[in-house]
Amino acid sequence: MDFEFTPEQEEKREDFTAFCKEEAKRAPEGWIGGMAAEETDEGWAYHRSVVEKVAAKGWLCLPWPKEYGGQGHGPIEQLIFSEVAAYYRVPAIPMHFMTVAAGILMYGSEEQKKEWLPKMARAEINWAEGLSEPNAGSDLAALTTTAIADGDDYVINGQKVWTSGAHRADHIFILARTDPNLPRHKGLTFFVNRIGPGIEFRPLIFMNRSHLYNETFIDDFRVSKRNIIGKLNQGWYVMMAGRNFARANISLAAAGKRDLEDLIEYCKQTQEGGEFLAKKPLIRQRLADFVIDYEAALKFAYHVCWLQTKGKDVAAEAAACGYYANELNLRLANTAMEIMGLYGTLKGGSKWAPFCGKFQELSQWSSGFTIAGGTTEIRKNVIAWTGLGLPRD
Amino acid sequence: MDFEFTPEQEEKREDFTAFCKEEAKRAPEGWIGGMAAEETDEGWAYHRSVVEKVAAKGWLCLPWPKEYGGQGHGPIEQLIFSEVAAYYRVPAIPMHFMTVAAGILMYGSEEQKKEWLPKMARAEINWAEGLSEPNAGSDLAALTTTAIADGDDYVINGQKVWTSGAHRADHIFILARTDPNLPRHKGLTFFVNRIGPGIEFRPLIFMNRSHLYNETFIDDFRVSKRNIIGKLNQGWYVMMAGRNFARANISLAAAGKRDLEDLIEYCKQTQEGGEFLAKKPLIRQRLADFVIDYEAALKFAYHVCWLQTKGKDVAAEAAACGYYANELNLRLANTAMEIMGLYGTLKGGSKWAPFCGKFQELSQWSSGFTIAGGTTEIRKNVIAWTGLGLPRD
Amino acid sequence: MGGSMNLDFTEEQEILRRTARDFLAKEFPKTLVREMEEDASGFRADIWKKMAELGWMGLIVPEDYDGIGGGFIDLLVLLEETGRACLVAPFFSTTICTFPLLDAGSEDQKKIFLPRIAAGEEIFALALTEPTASYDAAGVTTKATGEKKGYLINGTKLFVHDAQAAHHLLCVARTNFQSPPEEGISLFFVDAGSQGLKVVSLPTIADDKQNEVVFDNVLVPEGNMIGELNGGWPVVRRLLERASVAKCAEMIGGADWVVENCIAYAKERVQFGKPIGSFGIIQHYLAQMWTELGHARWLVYYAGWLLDRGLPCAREAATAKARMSEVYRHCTRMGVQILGGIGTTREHDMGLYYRRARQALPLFGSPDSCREKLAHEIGL
Amino acid sequence: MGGSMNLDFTEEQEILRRTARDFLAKEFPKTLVREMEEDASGFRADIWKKMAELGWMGLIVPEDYDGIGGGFIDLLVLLEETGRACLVAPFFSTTICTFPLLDAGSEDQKKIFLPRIAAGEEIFALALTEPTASYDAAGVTTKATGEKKGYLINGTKLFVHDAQAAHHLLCVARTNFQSPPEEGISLFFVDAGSQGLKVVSLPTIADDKQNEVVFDNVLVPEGNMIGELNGGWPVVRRLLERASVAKCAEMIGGADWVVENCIAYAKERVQFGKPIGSFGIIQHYLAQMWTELGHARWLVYYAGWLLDRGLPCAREAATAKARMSEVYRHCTRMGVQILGGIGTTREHDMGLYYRRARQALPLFGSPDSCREKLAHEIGL
Repeated sequence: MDFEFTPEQEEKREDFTAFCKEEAKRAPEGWIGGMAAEETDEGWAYHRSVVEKVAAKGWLCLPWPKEYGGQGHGPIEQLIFSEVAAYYRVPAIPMHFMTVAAGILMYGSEEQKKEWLPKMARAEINWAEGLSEPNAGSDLAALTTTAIADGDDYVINGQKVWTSGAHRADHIFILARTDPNLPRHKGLTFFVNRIGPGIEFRPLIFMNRSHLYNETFIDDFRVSKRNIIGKLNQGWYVMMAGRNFARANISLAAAGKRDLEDLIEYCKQTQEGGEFLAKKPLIRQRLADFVIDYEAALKFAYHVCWLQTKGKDVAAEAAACGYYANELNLRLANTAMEIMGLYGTLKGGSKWAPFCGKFQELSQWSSGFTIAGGTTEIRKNVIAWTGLGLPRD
Repeated sequence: MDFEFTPEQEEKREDFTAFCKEEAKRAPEGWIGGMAAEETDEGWAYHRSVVEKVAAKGWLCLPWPKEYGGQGHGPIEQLIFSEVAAYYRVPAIPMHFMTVAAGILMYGSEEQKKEWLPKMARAEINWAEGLSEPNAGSDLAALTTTAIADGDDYVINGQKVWTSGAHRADHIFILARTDPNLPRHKGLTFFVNRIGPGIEFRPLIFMNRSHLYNETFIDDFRVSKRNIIGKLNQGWYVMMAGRNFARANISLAAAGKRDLEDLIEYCKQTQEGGEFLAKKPLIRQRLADFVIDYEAALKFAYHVCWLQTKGKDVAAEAAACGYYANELNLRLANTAMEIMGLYGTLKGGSKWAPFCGKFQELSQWSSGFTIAGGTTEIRKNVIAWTGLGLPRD
Repeated sequence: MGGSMNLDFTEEQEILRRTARDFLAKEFPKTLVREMEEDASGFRADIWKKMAELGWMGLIVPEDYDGIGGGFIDLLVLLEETGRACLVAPFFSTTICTFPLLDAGSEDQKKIFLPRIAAGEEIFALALTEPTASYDAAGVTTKATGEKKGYLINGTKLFVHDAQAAHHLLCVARTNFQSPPEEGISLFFVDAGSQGLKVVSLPTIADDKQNEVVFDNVLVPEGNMIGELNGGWPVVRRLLERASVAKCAEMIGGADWVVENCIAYAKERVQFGKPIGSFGIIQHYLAQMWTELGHARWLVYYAGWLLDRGLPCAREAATAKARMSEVYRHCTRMGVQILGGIGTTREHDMGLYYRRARQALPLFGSPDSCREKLAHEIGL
Repeated sequence: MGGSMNLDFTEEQEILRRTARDFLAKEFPKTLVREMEEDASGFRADIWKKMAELGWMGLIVPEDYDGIGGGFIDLLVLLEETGRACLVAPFFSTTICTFPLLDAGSEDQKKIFLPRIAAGEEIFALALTEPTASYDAAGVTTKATGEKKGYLINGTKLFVHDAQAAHHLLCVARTNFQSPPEEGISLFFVDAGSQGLKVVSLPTIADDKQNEVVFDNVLVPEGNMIGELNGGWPVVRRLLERASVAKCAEMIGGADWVVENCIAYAKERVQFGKPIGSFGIIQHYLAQMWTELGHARWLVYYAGWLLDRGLPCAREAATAKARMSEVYRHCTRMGVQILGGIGTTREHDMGLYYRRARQALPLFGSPDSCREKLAHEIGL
């Protein structure tokens, strides 16, 4: 057992760190991390400018084969990059990038890989996600959006929801039902396409007034058969490949760790009743417990990644990684607000708001992150079924 | 809304308190409460001597009609007595007394009430419980012990488990299947009888070495038809009447409150690193939080009892009362051990063990009390189904 | 005297509740709540007038001063309903400022203000907290210095609810820096139009109209002092006890809404071919929320009853506020979780409660500070 | 030098694990665990001998002293297995007392003791804690005073594991009361048969053979000092770091058993016509236990790796002990709950783990004290 990285990995980490530290300086005022990228024009411009630099350095696709624009590194290098970028809150990886890339890498045809991956590696695509529907959330396989063959195309009709970032996107991936007679998971197909006529978005405003999510109305949207990833009716597995990858995301814990460090700094510098918060035993205990939690979350993410390098199926581990970090971040945000007391509820825009109101924003965002992309409950189910072999009922 | 008791109730509370304070002085060394009554001869003798005095005062059956040996008081008076006795850890109420009494009062014939209740009021009966079976725990309705009519009797065969206190008991109540063709809950009958030939007990030793529970082997045990409480095949409802009553038991919270007060006293008198534990902010917070919890549990128990005085169905409230207090007591025991550090794990028998090792015993007992008589999970189900009207599946 | 235990609300209280619920459902729907969240004034004159007509602002004002003469439990009932409705109005602020007038106001002050409050013609805001962000006497550093013409007040108040809408501020100021803080504080009502007074709004998670209020040589006549010189803190302490229990009542109302709506949603929302309320996990979440709220509720009612009777309540108010704050926070967190995505949006009402629960937690005493107070009260 | 990340155990470690698991399954079944819980000696000579033959006591002893020369991770692997098996033996005690000998023992001492330890001929017990019940230097008040013939030790040690079986006690004593405690402590090995030494057993929740050890003018020769006069505390501190991480490994082994057996039980036990493992509640309980244990485990391995490399580990040892203690406690609590009644009895093995988890929690640092240490280490 060896926790030390290779000299090459350490070198890469230093490169990533130097880059991200520099880019972080350019962040708009009150920047709280990637979830703010889509919200404002300023945030979006920042995101795009960072992503273009990252793409130019080849860091978007470190572990891809070189023929598709990748660098031929291992998953560990990719993880280090995700960790560093998230820690510095640099919006370095486009939304849904990992999900789509994993689907194409695992299920795409050679032709599709050559068509899509280099463009993605160059950060030329901004994806919107067309998975959930009003009546297919946790139960995604209940989706009713249909795709019907018509010549060389499929014609898609239906409604999607939680289409995050759609208002900034130029492409969309859609999971649609291509065979209503097959069992629920088996009749779905995974489409990718440029957004065009037949797709309309309506903003779905988050509780903190942010615009990240949308509803998507799909009306006779035509997609060429060439743009089916994987086989017809194999869409569920293409989607799961991406989701499992996304679930192991170390960025949750890395971003939270940085937020914790901000809170620690606040406690060191803030007095209450003549005593620094950091000297109060109760607060010391709480902060130390979070330090432990983030240490555990990061170590566990490396463990998951290590298993991936060995080709192990990590569906359960990835689910554990994801729900643990999401629940942790939510707890951190709520505890930070509590420690900050009356100041903790102030929003940005006031000089009195610590960290421009970051923690109260996080307490709202995080309440969504324990839901989005697989609720805590669904992830625990995945662990129970896939990891522990418990019966599905 | 008025939280004040009537002058009569206050007077009764003073009587109960004076009595219990006095009786508490006679407790054997290291006495930790009612669960220890059956374990040793000394504990059993103490229990019996208290119970006889309580019976003589008429306090076992305060709310029963006078014709059956009761006092014609309300449920509030009964609750006050339970609270005071539990708080002083006086084993004043025989095990299963409330359960059987509730079943007989609600479902017994006039003849049965006259036969059984006065004897119970005089504390002449020590009950053993014949409900759970090895394959019918949380799913009690799965029980397979059979009772088959034979002349004026039923002949009972099967195996029971968790027969608490059986080795001190002279009577037993048994839920047995009298009609295997009816739906599961509907084919059960509730029998009461003196323990006799055909009943054998085997000790089932608790993890802390205590002998409270037993296995019971029933082999052609004959019970007269006269000893069926309620109608044939109505046993489930007779049993539930008792269980619901038992679930509202305030003694859980009252006993725990007293344990908390012991812990508080310990923290006031014990130094660690030159500082009294009670002055440490972390410990102050924990103790205060428990004070809040016990205050809430006691107030809620009175609320449940108040609803009962109005004739409301309190199945959900009683379940909430029970699981809340049981979980609370378990947390208290574990926290107390933690606060006591290395001393917390010492068992009685050493001069170094605080409170004769009470809290580590409680941490073991309490792990059983979140299971016995309805697990926390089953109680939450009852709340969901009965109280919130959620579908049973 | 001896009581007669009764854990029901009175018939009159039930009527008050029903009336309030109907009124708010009709006059203050959630669409209006959203509108008022964006509205800087935090105040709708027409609705305020109707609330006055219903007797709400006069609820705790004695009949001699044109009020209803209700008790504290009556107030709790009403606040449960305003909490359930997410009412945006300076009602809470005005009500808690009424207590010091009742407790310590001169007959003249009462005669001037109480009828006007009851009539909805006077809005009050409590200017107590400061950048020290504490509810202790030591946290008050704003000073009022005696001059010929009255008192000159200087200092900065922070987290002042409804100052933007108030006719008068109830300002808590230090009048003696030599004595311990508890013995050197006085109360003043300050005309909101006074020279030197500056009000700057503070955006918050709950959009609940907090403000920074700067007193820059604000002159107030001597007659504006409420109660005795340097005798203000005991009055504030009693105000805070009542405010914290009153805030709990708002939280009960909000939490009731959350639990009820989650149950309803769990019965309707179908996933995996069944209502999600048939899944054990959702059942246990809801059973726990219901149980925790059911327990916390009685801590609040008990504290309210003590206040109603004028009995000491420091311990019980701290107990109620510590627990109810955490239960409300947890209920809303689980509420969002049970609803899933839709609960995180501005299109659903759940977020209103989620945000308010987080706002209510530190107000009038955080759980930590309440537990510490309780620890002190029980002699730890 | 540069590493090469690898989160697997080595082939040799996997063999060590399998061998240990097989050996313990065969030689130390749970029936024997129960027997040994009632046995005052805490010690079975025949099994101890076989353990020595397997090289366990010599695992961390260098080859020059007839040991195996294994590293700290090797030890963790073995302790996971002893923890899983609930081994009752003075193995942990002897092993942690081996560290000071390695760190600070003279060549003579090493030559005498290490081969005997490796051969299973020497049982050691750590006499560190006292009625002060703390792991700080200030908690050590037992004094050793220099005399002509050696040192006279006086004081009471408490919570001393395995003193009843030990040939020697490793006694931590104050040799200078003028200096700060960290600079006035020395280590002695004390013959268990010494005059003036009294050992009284302390019954515990885990039946883990703790003792009160009274030193009443116990004379030890000067040559029995390990390391420098007054230089003992840094040695003890390093011992404690390793002991706390080692204790975590035992807990991992126990928790693994609990999770595995609960999963197996959940698949077999039928209630309401289905295996209870098909109910969402049970699934979520188990998923959470598995996740928490999975996370805590890596804190322990990381700390173990630092110790293996001889790197500073104060922060990481505290991190691991704080978290693993709580995870084990929670796992065993849920383990009993999932099993229901049978899990609370002496007939089922779950209770063995439930009791051990509660015993392990305060040993070598409670979660609170570990978090406080961590807070200190990160500059709070």
